Amino acid sequence: MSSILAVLTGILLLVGAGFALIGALGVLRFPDVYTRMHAASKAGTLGSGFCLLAVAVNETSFDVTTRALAGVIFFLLTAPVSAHLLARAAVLAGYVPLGTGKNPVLSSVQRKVASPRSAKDSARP
Amino acid sequence: MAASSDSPAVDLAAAMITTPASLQDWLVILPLIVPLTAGAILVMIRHSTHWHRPVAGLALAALFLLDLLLLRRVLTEGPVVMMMGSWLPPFGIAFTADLLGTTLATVSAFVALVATATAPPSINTAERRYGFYPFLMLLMTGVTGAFLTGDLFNLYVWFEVLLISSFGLLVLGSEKSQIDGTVKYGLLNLVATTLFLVATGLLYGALGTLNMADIAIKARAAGPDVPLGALAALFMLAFATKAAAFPVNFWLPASYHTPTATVSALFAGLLTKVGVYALLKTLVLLLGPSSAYLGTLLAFVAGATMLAGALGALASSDFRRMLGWLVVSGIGNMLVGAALVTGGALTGSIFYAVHSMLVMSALYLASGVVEARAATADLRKLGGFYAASPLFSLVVLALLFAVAGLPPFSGFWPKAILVDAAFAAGAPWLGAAVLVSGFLITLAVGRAWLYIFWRGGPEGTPDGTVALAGVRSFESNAQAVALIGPVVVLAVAVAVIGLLPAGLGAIAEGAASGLLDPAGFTARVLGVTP
Amino acid sequence: MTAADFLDVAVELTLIVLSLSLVLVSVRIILGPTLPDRIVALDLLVGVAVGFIAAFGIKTAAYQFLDIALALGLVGFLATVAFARFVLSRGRAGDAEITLPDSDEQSNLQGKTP
Amino acid sequence: MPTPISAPGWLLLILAAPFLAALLAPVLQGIAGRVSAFILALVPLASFAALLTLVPEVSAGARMTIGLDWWPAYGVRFSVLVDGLSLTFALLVTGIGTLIVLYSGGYMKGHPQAGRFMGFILAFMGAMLGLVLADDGITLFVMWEATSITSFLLIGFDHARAAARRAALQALVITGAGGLCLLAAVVLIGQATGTRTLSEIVASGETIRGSALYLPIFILVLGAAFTKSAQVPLHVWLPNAMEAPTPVSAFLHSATMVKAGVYLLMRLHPVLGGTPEWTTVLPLFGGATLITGTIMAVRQTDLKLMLAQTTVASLGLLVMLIGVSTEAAIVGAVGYLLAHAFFKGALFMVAGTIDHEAGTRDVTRLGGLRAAMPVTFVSALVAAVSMAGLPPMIGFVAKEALYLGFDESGRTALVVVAVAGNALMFVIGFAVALKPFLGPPVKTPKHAHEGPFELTVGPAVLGVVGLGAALGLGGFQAGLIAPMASAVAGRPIAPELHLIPTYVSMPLILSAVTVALGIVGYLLLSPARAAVAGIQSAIGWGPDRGFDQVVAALVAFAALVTRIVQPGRLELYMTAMVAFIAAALLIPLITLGEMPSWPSGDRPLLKEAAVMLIAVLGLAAVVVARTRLTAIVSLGIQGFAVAVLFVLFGAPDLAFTQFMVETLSVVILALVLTRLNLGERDHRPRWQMALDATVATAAGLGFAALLLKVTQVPFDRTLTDFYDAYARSIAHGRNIVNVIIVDFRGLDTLGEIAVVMVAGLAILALVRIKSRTPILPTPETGKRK
Amino acid sequence: MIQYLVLSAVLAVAWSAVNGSFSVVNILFGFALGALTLSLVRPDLNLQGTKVRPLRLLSLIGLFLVELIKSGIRVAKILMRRDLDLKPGMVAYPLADLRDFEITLLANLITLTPGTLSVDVSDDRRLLYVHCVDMPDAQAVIDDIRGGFEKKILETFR
Amino acid sequence: MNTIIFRTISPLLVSLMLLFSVFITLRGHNEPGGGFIGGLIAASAWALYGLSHGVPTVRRALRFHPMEIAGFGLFLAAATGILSLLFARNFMTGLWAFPQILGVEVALSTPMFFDIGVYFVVMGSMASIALSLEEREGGV
Amino acid sequence: MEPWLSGLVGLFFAASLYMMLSKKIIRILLGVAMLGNGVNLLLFTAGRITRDVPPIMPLDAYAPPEGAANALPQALILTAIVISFSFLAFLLVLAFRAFQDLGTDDTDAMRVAEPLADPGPPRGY
Ligand code: NA
Ligand code: NA
Repeated sequence: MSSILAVLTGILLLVGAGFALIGALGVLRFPDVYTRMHAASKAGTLGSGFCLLAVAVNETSFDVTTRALAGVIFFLLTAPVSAHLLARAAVLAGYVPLGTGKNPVLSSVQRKVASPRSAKDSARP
Repeated sequence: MAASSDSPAVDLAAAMITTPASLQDWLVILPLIVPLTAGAILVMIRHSTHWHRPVAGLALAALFLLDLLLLRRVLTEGPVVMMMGSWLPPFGIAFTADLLGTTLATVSAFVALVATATAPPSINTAERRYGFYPFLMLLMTGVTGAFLTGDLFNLYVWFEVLLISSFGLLVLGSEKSQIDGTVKYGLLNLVATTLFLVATGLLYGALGTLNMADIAIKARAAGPDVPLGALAALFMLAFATKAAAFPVNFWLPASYHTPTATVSALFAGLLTKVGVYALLKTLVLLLGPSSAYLGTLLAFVAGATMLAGALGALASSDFRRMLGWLVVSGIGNMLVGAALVTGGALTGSIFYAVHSMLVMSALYLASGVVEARAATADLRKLGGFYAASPLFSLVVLALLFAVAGLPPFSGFWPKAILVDAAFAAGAPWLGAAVLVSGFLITLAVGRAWLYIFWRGGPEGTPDGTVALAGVRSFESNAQAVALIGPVVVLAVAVAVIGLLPAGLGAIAEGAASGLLDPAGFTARVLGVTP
Repeated sequence: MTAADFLDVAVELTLIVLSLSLVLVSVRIILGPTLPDRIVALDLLVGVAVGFIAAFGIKTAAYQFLDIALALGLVGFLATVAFARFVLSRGRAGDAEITLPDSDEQSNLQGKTP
Repeated sequence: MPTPISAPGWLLLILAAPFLAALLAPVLQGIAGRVSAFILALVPLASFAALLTLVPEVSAGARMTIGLDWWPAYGVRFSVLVDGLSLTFALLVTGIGTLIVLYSGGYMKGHPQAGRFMGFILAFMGAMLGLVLADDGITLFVMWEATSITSFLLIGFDHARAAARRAALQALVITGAGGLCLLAAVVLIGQATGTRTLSEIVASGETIRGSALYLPIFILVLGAAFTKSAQVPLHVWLPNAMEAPTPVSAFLHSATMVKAGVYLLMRLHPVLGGTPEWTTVLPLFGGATLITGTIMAVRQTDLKLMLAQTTVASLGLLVMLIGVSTEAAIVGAVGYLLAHAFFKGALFMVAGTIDHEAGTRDVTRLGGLRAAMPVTFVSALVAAVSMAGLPPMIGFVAKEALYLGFDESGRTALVVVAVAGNALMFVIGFAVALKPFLGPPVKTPKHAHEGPFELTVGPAVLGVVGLGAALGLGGFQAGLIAPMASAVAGRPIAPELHLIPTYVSMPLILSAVTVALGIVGYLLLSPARAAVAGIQSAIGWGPDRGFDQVVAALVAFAALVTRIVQPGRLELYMTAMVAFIAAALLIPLITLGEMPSWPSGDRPLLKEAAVMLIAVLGLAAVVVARTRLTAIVSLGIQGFAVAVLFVLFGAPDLAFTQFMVETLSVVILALVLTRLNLGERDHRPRWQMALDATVATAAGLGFAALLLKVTQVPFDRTLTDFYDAYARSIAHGRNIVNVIIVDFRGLDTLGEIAVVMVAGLAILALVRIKSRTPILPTPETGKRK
Repeated sequence: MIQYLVLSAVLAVAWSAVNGSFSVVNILFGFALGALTLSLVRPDLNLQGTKVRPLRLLSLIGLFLVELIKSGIRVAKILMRRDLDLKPGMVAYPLADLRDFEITLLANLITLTPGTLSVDVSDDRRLLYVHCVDMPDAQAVIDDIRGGFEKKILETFR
Repeated sequence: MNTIIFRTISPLLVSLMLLFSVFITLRGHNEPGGGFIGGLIAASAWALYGLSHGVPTVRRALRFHPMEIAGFGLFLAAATGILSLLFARNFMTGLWAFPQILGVEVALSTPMFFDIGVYFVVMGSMASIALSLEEREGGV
Repeated sequence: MEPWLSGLVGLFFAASLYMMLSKKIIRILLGVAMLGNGVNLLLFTAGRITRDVPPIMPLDAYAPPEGAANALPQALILTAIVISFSFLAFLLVLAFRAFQDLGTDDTDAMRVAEPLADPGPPRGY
């Protein structure tokens, strides 16, 4: 049993490391900030998630397992939020995604910029 | 939460002090607790600004009283020690009230009490709400902690407490010049405390201890492979900067004139002296033999500081900025003790430190009076104060002469002792520097007093006439008392010390011998002699 | 090769790969070229660091490090959120010459700082 | 020299009395008005009377001391010494002081600050009395400086006038500098002789003269004496001090303060005098001062200035005499000092009375006052006769004595100078005493009357004293001159002075020459004045202007130095600071042989190397970032690397904290920096980059070397072992780091959270408190179209 | 109120999970703490009328995990290409009538699955702007979402 | 940053972070963590809340001004030290009690309350800093 | 390991001090932040380095595991981190405020407290 778990742990770790490397390569190789965001938000989450899963699997003590799983969930909760906010901010700030220069979708998002500030965005709900 | 009651049996006495502690023993730590707790309470009730003054005043009065009681005890019994958390030395943090620290703490408390006892009218509600009194309390916490702790890293912590509190006080009001001054003050002081921290960490790495008494012993027993010389140099640079010694005094003339007079008065009284104290403590008491090679350099620094300060004062076009330079010049006198490391020199330096705390605070407060009535500190725009308030003018003159070292005010005793000590130690040029800086300061303060007080009015007032238009009268008698009262009280102290120096002299001498001979200190803290 | 050996090798390999990833991500932070590029890379740095800590925990059997990973999972994204806000309030100031808009239509957006 | 006996205790009271009276004076003036002067005059009068009772004993050769411990551990006593020298001076101070207090009462009548003035005068008197009576060197210094301070207040009394302020400051600066010389001298004498007590110093024989410290002590004593006693070229403050109200001039600048320097020379003559240095330097400066003073006196038309310049001259004469150092010269000096006090005090008061009553002191605008002011005229005449050295006044006796002194010394040059100087003093004396009174009446600004009693009593009494001293020379000689001369000489002297010369001696011939020259001079006064004025304006420079130039140069120098050491630029401050750090690290390491040995030991594992590489990359990223914005974002790399390093080396708490702090730092940075213009490229000139890099690298090297050295020292684990042992067993915690933080070293944490709280509060203040100036537009919006 | 208690219970579970102890005391303490922390933010919890079908939730999670790994591999594949010839683009995904909570969940799931990234939601909550890393065909992306996550979400929470 | 996504998820995250901060604080004596880190996490939670819902909302949720909370924390920390005076021990001597609550032994100690004081100080100060800056900058 | 870390510490100090020599206050503050990290590493190294094992006792032990790291420097660094972070935060806000009030982040242009055009003291009396 423990040796199966050990092997599983090792595999999970390697998968996680692989995803992390993919994310790193993606961030390095992708052509613009939005495509890099894809690599970061996904591969980062997967990489750290699998490593945490490896911890959960490897450890026989209950508290560590539950905590590691909690960690995975924490990542899943937060990662998309930051990705979304950053992407949105970049679009609104005027960073034009590659290949979408004349894209009507983009301009409809960006139109918000042209509108008065208070309507566009306010931290005060 | 996983802690449990079922611990293995241990011999408590091997780790902890098991004898009960009386209130008398708490006297060492109470001066720290009182302002700290008061500061915390003030922050808790930060919106009830009307409570701030009474609470702070009460705390300062209590602090002064406690310091006095502690001083009495130290005078009769020698250093008083309390181990924090009851852990045995050198494992726990030792609070060690020796004569030097206790004296300076007491004078600090006195200065703070006097400077802020009457409501500083410059402190408005907004500044109270944003922390004048909490900053003050924490400043006093830092000062007291620095003077009383017997642990090097703990000293660093209190340094930071007083530094951040001083930042707070410095920016209250948020005038442009304050912001500018704080930038320079903040960064340069940060570098200095960082150096202090680095030196402390390295000293720990070399000797394996942080307790000052333990360091004093281990440093004297250390082999030649321990780089104590370089560490001493690092400590010297750190504390010389904190003390605003030339040529690392930049921050002081850049900032001390910017906040309200009350704050400047507190700074002038307290901050640089903590640096001098730490310098004396580390270089003389802790690292004594290892730092001896720095003596000549320190002597040059001391002399240069006196002269640079005096020249700066002479070159100042602004009363407040001149006072900053006078503080610097005084630091030079306080460094003579660290440079010469003789009983006489240390006595003179310690005496000078007390004198400087009183007189510089008084002068900054006086500058506040001038500014309150003339709305400027520009020597060109001032005038007519002697005609308007002769007694106040004479008090200020006495204070200025005290700075210059003219008798019969407090400043001449330490100068005389320092000159004596310098000649005796074969450094006549250092004695000459004391005298020459005294001469230059006489010229500088004489000129300033001429402009501000004797001259009939601002520059351009026709000769022989008095134009009182530039000197507003006080808004009320209460304001007059609030502004002038503290100046007078401090001036009285200055005069009393000048006329009756023996008491302070004996204390300074005792403190000096305590620095020179660590045996008594280490014996009291650790029960061992080096 | 026992399972334990495999795990040891896997852990070491993981740590090396993750170290390499950290270096690569750092390179992107340095290269930029735009502010969001750097922020994205920083965000990923946190993720990879968490993986690193988890793998290290397995190696040393010291799970004290796990809490750090948890905290980073929960709090680390805040840095990115703050930077996003920063981008939003600054516009493309500083990056304008790097990322010229594709069309004239958007030129009015250039350097528009709220 | 006899050992001192105990002096009566009331001497200390006498010293305190003037100061107490000074404090009371303003109050008393308010209550009693004009009468207050009479009441206050009782203080010096009583002192004078009391001191007189000591004369018999002292003239019999006794020396008395008494004192209080002041700072015993430092060997300071507040002590007095009564011998012939100090007693005579004390009598002068109190005696003339009595007259001056009275005179002041009349002179300042109706002045709104009359009480303050009386206070200053009395305080000055107290200081002067203390100066001459002090036995302890420090006490002497204190009193010496006290006279400087009180005279500063007196000279600048008429403070609204710039000339008065300048004169006061000048006097303060010059005499204050002298005071510092005195302090140094006292200290050095103390080190040479082992005592700072004057009575013991004076009895120390050849100790000082044989000491290596003689020359510095000699120079310092001269520095003190010459500034106070107005020797050329430090004399300028004295004529300028005539800005003070006349009672001040009469008191300070004739009888008392200016004599303090002479007193010091006389006091120390037994142990410093007689050396080649002494007999060369003193006559040289004294002679120059005598000639300068008299010539400058001729130049003046203001009565007070004429007198002031002759005072300078007289001081020069006294210094010459002391410099000659023979018994005869000392007797001459003592005699002349007393005579001068009487006639010069009287003449100053006369000048003041004329000014007060006629409204001017300009001798060219005065004349024919003898009818209106008969008492004053007679007093002036009597004083002038004494000043001119004519019988039957004490001035004559004194002049004979001093000519004898010069003649005996065999130094012809001194004789010539003395005669010339005395002749000119003859001229000035009569010019002051005769010109305003004789001739046809001249219209003066005020209609002249005889002055009130307070103004006339002083000159009259001094005239009578001058006459009485000459007529009763025997008693005067035995009571004052002999004991004083003995004290100055350091051995008993029995002078033989005569009012009526017993034979035609050299001094008598010199006197005749003096009188002849004087009469010629008096007749030629106006053309001579014009000539001196012409020469003076041709030279165009004098020490007085020199003073201004020195002050201006000092201020300019100070400004220059200050600009260099305090340029107001943070960048320069920082550069200096970092350079000092590098020096503080590297120099001791190198010079003290504390350099680390070449490192050996384990190499980092691959992952450790990778993390360290990331840290270095992160540092490089920040350093080379072209814009601040890039630098900010790159900052996180090295922070994370450090956190991971903490993970690798068993410090989870640190890593945890570091990660959290990095995150929150980013949040604060992002919130704070929104408005700053961060996109702009940073330019440092090449040379500056090189300089900055050099000092920074040097400092970095220093830190690395010192750290390495420290790690090569065997480590003492005592503390760590203790914490390891008791963290759980007593403090119930498994995480030792946390146990240290909350228990073993909890106090650190208490301070630390205090820092956190204050930082929060300070930041709140920074964000919230509005500056009174409007917020500036951001550069972005300002610059971009 | 029910939602509030349920959420508190979720937090209690989270508390117990991180503590590694599901003892009664610990769960109760966690529940109390959870309720307390929730009470602080309660006015902004927008959960009215939400109900959950647990089995559907499991199915949603399963779909998510599969999608996650699938698209992770897709990104890897893209990266393996030598020339990186990408056709990135943006689509405006027309949302069904979803509540805020559901929109958020959908957007986050889209973001977590590689290839797509939720950029913004239109103010009228009708459009979800999605950035695609490689989008030869916009309609395919829309269909994908409509038939996948959105459907599952509707099933789970309605 | 007024987006539906952010606004919806943020309160949940805030609760979770606060919960987690308490966890980290309480276990600090035995595992990595403690009042400082816990306080930082809590402050992050409030900062997050401020970013998503605006500062006034946070101030309402906090009820007290964060600096007042910080002041309370410092007071609490100092008070735990002063408590030893009542037991005639030196300042800051650790005092321990192990009461049974629902059959479970709970360790109560002055160091624990000291750490809680640290938690409040750090949370209060850092939250105050973040909120005042967010407020100053206005909403974006 | 210590020599390597000493070198790294040296680099940290050199880089941060170089930054602090800039005229731009933001770069100075970045230097301050890095300096704090350098100092922490220095304290850490000075207290000697051990790999992997934290100074935390296992549940069943009353002493830390063999080869555990030295706890004291960690505690000191923790205090130092907190303090330096507080100062950094203050200085950052100060920089912000300085920029607002003084209109610059160039320290050379901050000449309010020590004005460039100081006329010097009055002449005359
Ligand atoms: Na993230
Ligand atoms: Na830091």
